[in-house]
Amino acid sequence: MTDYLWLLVALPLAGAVVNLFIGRRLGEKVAGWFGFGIVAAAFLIAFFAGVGFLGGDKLAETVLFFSWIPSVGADVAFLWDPLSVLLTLIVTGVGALIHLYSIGYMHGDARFPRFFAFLNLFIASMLILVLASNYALMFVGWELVGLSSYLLISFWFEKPSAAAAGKKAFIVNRIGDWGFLVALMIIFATFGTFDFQTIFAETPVLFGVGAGTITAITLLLFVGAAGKSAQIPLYIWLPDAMEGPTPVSALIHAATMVTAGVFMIARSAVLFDYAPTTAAIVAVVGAATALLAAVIAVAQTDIKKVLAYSTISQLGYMVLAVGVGAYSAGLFHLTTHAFFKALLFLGAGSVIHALAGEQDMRRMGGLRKVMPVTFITMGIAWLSIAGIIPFSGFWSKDEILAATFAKGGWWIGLWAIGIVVALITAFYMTRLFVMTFLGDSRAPEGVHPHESPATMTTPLIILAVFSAGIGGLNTPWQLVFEHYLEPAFAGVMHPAEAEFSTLFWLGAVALLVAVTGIVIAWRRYGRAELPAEDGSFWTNALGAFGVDDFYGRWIVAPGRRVAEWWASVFDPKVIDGGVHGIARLVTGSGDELRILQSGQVRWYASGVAIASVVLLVLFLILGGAF
Amino acid sequence: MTVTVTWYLLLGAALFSMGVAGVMIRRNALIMFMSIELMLNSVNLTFVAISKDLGLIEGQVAALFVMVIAAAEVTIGLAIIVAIFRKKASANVDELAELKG
Amino acid sequence: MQNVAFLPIAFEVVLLLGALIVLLVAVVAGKGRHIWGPIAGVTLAIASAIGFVQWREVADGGAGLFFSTMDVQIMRSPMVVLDGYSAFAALVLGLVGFFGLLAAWDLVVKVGRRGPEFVALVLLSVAGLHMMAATPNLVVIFLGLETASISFYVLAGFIRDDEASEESSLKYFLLGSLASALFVYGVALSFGATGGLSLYGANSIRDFFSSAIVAEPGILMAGLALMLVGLAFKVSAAPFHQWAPDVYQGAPSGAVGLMAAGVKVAGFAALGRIFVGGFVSQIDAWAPILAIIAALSMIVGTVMALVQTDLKRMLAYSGVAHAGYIMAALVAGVDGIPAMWFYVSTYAFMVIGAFAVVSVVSGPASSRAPLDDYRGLIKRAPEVGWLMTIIILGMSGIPFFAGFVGKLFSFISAASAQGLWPNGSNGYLWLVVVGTLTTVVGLAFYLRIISTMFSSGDHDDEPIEAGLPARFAIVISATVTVFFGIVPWLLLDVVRDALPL
Amino acid sequence: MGETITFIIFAAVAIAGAATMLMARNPVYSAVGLLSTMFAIAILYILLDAHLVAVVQVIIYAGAVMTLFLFVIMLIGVDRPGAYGERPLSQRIMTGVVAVGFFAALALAGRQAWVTGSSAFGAPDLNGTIETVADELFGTWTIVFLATVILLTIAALGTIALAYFDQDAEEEGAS
Amino acid sequence: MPVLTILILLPLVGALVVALLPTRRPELFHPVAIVASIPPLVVAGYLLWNFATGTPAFQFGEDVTFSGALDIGWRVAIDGISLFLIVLTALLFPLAIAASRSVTERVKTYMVLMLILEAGVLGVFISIDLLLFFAFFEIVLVPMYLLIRLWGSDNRAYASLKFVLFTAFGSAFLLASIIALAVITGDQVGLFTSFDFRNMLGTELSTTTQTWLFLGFGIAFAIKVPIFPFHTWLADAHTEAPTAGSVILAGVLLKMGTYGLLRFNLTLFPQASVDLSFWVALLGVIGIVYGAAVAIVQPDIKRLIAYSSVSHMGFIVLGLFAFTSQALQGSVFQMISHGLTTGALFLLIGMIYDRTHTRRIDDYGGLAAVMPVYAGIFLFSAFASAGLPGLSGFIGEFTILVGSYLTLPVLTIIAGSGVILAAIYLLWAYERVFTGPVTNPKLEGLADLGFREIAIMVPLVVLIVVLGVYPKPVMDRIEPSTNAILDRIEATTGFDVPEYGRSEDLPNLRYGDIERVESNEESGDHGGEG
Repeated sequence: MTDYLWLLVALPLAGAVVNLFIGRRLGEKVAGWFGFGIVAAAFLIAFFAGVGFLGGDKLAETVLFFSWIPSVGADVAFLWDPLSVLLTLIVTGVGALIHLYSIGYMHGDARFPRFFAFLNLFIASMLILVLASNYALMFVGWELVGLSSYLLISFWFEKPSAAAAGKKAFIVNRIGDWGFLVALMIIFATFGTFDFQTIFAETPVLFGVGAGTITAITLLLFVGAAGKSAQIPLYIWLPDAMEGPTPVSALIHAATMVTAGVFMIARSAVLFDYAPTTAAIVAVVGAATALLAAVIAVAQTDIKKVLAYSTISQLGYMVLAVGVGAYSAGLFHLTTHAFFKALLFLGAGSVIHALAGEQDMRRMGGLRKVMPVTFITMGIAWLSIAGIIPFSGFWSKDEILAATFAKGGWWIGLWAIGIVVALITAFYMTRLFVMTFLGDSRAPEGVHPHESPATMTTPLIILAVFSAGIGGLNTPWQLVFEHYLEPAFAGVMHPAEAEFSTLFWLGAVALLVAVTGIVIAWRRYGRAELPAEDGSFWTNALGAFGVDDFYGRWIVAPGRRVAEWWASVFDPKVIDGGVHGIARLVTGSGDELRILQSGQVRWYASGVAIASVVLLVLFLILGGAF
Repeated sequence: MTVTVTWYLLLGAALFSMGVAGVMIRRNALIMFMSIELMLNSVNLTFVAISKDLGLIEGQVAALFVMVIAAAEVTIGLAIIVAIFRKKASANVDELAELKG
Repeated sequence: MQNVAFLPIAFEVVLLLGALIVLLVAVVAGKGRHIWGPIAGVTLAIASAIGFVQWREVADGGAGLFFSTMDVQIMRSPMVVLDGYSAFAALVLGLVGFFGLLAAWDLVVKVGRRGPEFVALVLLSVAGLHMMAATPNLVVIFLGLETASISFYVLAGFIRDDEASEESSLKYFLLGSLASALFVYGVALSFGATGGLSLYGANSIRDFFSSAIVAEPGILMAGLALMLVGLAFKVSAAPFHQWAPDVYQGAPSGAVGLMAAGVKVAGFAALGRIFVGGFVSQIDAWAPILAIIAALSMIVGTVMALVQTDLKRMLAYSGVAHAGYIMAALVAGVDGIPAMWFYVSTYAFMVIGAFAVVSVVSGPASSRAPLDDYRGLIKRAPEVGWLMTIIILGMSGIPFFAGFVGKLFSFISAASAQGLWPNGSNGYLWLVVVGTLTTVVGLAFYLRIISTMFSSGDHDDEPIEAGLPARFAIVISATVTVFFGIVPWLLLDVVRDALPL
Repeated sequence: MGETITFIIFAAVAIAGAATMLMARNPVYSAVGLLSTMFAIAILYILLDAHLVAVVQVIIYAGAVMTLFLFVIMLIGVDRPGAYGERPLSQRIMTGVVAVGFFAALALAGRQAWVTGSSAFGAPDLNGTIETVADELFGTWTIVFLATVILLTIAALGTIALAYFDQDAEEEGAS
Repeated sequence: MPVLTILILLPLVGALVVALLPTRRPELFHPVAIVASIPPLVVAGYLLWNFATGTPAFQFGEDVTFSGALDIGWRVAIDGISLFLIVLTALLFPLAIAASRSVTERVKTYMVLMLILEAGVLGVFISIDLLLFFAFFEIVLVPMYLLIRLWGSDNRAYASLKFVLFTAFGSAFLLASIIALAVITGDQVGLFTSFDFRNMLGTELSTTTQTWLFLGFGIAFAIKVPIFPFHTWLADAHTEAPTAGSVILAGVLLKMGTYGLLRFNLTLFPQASVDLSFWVALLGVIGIVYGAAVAIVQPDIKRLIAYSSVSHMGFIVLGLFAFTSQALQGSVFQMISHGLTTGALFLLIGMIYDRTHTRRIDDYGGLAAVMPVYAGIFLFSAFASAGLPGLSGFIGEFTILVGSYLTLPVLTIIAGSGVILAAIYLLWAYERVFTGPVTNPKLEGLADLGFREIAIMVPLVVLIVVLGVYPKPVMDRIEPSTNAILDRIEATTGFDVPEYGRSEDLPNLRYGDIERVESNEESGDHGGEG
């Protein structure tokens, strides 16, 4: 089956090309369904090629296509192992659903085919990222997803804000990529190759735990991860990215791309194992991000912004997990999150669609009657993310917290943060849910909400099913998921295991916290008129604590000033100034000499005479007459 | 003390230098020209003195040739000066300085 | 035997006869009709042919010293030398005269009844120029120098109703005579020091150096210094250059090309003959000074040309710079002679062409050629404009044009010369660097000329008609520039044999 | 001894004449000064046994050249006040310095020669009589002698070209 | 068959043909010129096809010595480094000429100059005689000067002169150094001088001499590249030059500098190169950051791209002086890639300039809505230039960075930041020009790219993708040559080159050896080609 793996990338790429060039002629229908079909096909291929791993009897294999940059030993090759299979399935699966959804959502858009072209391009890039068998190729995917996210965020480029958001996303990602790039340099300088398996095999041979080189590599890798997965301090691009069409937010900025960082850390698990310092930093950053984002999310009024910050916060969880060393837990949360967050976004999209583009929750409400499907599916997602048993979110989040707690020592502090975040999450998600669906409609006049078409609701339903049920894959009773992933983490030391009783009351605490959050929020927003949300906390949180302005004032502006000075002073005044100075010197001396050229014969004669005397003297000196 | 060639050479040198000075200091084209003639004379003196010293007749022949050349120079020179005088009614070279720079 | 004895002086004889015939014909047939023009042309052609014959003769081993008579008793010192050096000089000077006359033809027509004098003067001056290269005797070199100079004084002042012309004539005359006097005084002193007037032959300067060690270098050095002054003046090398711009500007444009080219060729021929041919044993004394003069000329010439607004002055100053480049070749002694010949011969053609263009555009008798007159030349006279572009590129030392090759060879000579100063090890590399740098600065004004010709001016719609002779001269000049730029070794293989005896 | 005295006298005369030429405000005086210098030099030639040269010197220079000069001076006119005004002091000083420097350089150049120079005029006693010179001139130097033809032709032509005015030449020149 | 001679001759013949066209048929000039620029491309293809992989030896060599004593000759040959630069040149010129539709006055002159320029540039890349190299290196100035001076925009007089004087100033030292080296070499091989590259490789030089000569060569190439403090001519020249001029300048002429550094400085003066490598690389890195930073704030789109060239060339310089196999290959590859991407960008700018006659970024906005195809290609080129993986720009920069880190870690890490800056200036420029609402009424109703213009862009786009996805064939041909240079450096100096990725040792040839020399002894008949 792996012989056909190249199709995984080739198909979406082909879809992108076709839609880009002849999509207009194909027409909306064909283009849309074509785009969807392609991804669905990819999903099936991946499924059949990867199904063997479920039994655990299939071994990871590397599929080499061709040698890419020989001098650095970078090949175009896929590593086909449980980890890549999992991600491939998520990407293609969720991707396919979102393609389907987009057919309805983007209906009537002027550049409909181009949208699907970009979506396909993204799928291809993402698959390159997850399937790569070496860091170089991974970096390719890494950047290409950045490209497609740029294209999709600024899809409605007529909106300056959209264009700016896309640019911001790409540039901030590039900052992270720089870290990744430097990490690659060190990796090559250390191992002389980029191939995962070689590197992971040699690490234990060459280094002991805590080796400086590895720490450096992992830290830089994490800079990259922080960029992609929107961690402190590079998370600022994600909220703006909501300028893109909602399906994009769902697919790229919730389900798949943003989790690339987590995936990459998981991929490099061996390295991170040998760099406990980095791991700790990763965990701390993750926790901090989760907390900060959650707090900010509380005050947001734009439905998509809330989801954006909640995404950041959830990513924080995942990063915390991988930092702790609970890779499978992190990936599990990644999986569940992919479903319920995609669902949330699509639901939100459906709502926005219904309200003709209205995104402010304060003008929503009472939608449960008019759009039941959306209401129910989103309800499931809400409970899931809030961490209510038995929905998937509960299991994955709980596992992370448990792993953190189990590490003991100061890690307990991180666990506490996690719990707090859980509380806040429950709170703001409830806030969102209540404000949107319950109460009476606050919709502006003339807007008549309606349920979305089948192309949009179908994905909602499917995702809802998964969000509800998938948690069962990895309960403390049977860790199907973890066992499935085991071969991918061969040679990685297992995270500390807490015994069952601990797990139990940990889970209980988490559940309790979640419920508390829900109750508080419900009591606060469950009434007819909304509570006034002014006061320094609300405004600051709404403004994301002015982090953007901070960057603007202390990083961007000074940089601009330096560049301006170089461009307007150093180049023309200093360098060219010097050059012109020389030129003036030459011509100036010419003008001086002109004065000697007075036209006076006697003067010339004197010149000749004087020169002759000088020559006489010179000759006498050189001739040894003196 | 007997007169050695040295004396003649020194005299020649002196006259030549005075010629140089004349060219440098006089403003009248004619007198500048005279100074040049003076220089040529001192050259001849030098030639002859040396030919006497070394017993080589060539020196004197050379002197003769220099005279011939000087003569030719004079005719042309005076012709030029006269021609210019026709226009400017002056042999003052300082007034001939429109070509410069 | 007889013809061999005649051949060495044939060049001068033919030119003298030619001049006399011209005058005769002018008297007989009347000055109005220009039939004497072709006569002069033929004469010069024959002269160059003689140069060629001499070259072959030398190639067949006919080189040698020649005396006034075959009478053995009085064969004291040789008066004529026939060697590759003189033969090549004859060839070049003949051609220079020929094309110089072509370039000057418009002027000849303009001066009307005084045309015959002009032509005759040209012929005789060429003879004088060649004397400087074809004799071993210092006095005769002086004679030739004066012969040429005097006729050039006249040519410079040929336009009598133009005060500028008169002025340049007088300046040229006074300063030139001064330089001549200095030169001949140098001759006298070196005669005193070495007891020889002849460079080669019996009891010559060469013998003196080969036999005796110089007991009293002082007088010798003074002699060398003064001779150098005289010749440096003639080739307008700094700091003896100041006459050149004024004279070239004042003199009628038609004649300047000939004057500039001829005097450079002969001047350097004499310089090479005396210093390399005769006083080569003193090279340690004169080479460094030659280098200094060369460097000065390059710098002064370039910098001054940069600030000129008049094309004639610009070219004059560039001539100063070129004098420097050529002189750089001579610091290498005899190794530099081929480079000198290559440079000076190609430069002669370039300068003739350039001034031919000047006389076409600004008028043959003009004494001024403001650069603005050349705006839009490429439109007004495309052919002339493009040829001028080629010539200018040649002068500026752009590769694949003769000027570059000339510079290259002379730089190579300078670099390979064993200089004693500033330090012995690396030749005159400092001179080479000065040369290359001034070449770059020079680009600034050469390109200014070109871009002026290309940029559009006020009179673009008025085409300029170039007379046939002038155009021919320009074409030849450009052709030489390109041809020897692309296949330099054709000329290089020749000049390699054009060494002094 | 007498020779020495003669030399000194006429050397002095020559210098004085040159000085006159240099200083005199009136070009006529300058001409006369130069004339006397030339006579003095002629005498010195005789002291040097260069009789022919001496004669030629008198004939050509004193006879022809200086006459020409005087003629031209007269033609141009002597008295044009201001035309020969004094040079500013600075220039005179500069000139003096240069001239003296020139002389000094030459004197130094010849230093050894001046001192070690042969006590009296050296070996073969040379007599610049007509025949000796003629021998040389028409023997060794014949060609050169002939070559002067070119020079003289040029001189003639040049004078014509420059000074010979006729009506239509004027017109053409003016055209 | 003297292929390379033919390669040089073809454009000249073409120029002649164009020059001889009747003046009263102006409509012919442009098409004929385009046609005339195709044959060199064909020959280049022939070279590419018949180039023997896996050997560092020079190929297609010709050796005709003109003057024995001076040892000057028509010595041409190519190795893996020059091969692709030739192909690049032969490719860019037809495109540049085809893009010159907007030239309306003195068309004939323009086309003739372009073709002469092509011959000159090709000559630079094939010469292995130092004098020949210098001649070509210098002659290129003339047509370029005239192109800028006559067909440039407002400030052309200043820009063109600045261009010439800057470059020629460098060449002054280059010529002096070449002569000095030739004299020294001549002494050692018993000739008067020798300009033969192969002889020069064998010359024994003291370290001081090496250093001086290195600087002499170096400054010429540094100005051409341009390396940091010498870069100011570039902005003006690029900005004022006509479209084709900018394309050729950025695409090919700058490469003459890096090519010279690689071909001559590294091989002739290995010791000096090693001693000075850090400082040169430092200047390169300064150039990367400085150029990028200045590009960010340029109000003029052409200036912006010009400064981006400074930045990109900085990468090449860094790679050259890191002395690792990867970095060297990367540098050579980056030369080609930069030629393609920047060429594409300048072509595109030219196309829009023909429509709007403004280069000010502020005059634009929302163009993507008006000219979608144009916007797409522009964005593509921009990302290619920003080194997006999968496109050619990435391969070069990536290999350079990875390779340079082995020997110059700190500098390389700083250089990496250039990646960020590139994204900033390109995307910001794109944002301001193409996105947002259409503000400037002049932009409404602009025609999108026509068939001709798209046809011009397609080859570049395709090549950028192909080289980005499958660079191996190119790398395989570059590697032997670059490794041979490294081996030489290793052998002549104590420097030890990191072995990573160095392929198995190559056929044992002294660097500079020529395989398949087609030498014919009768002198002169080849001279005409110069």
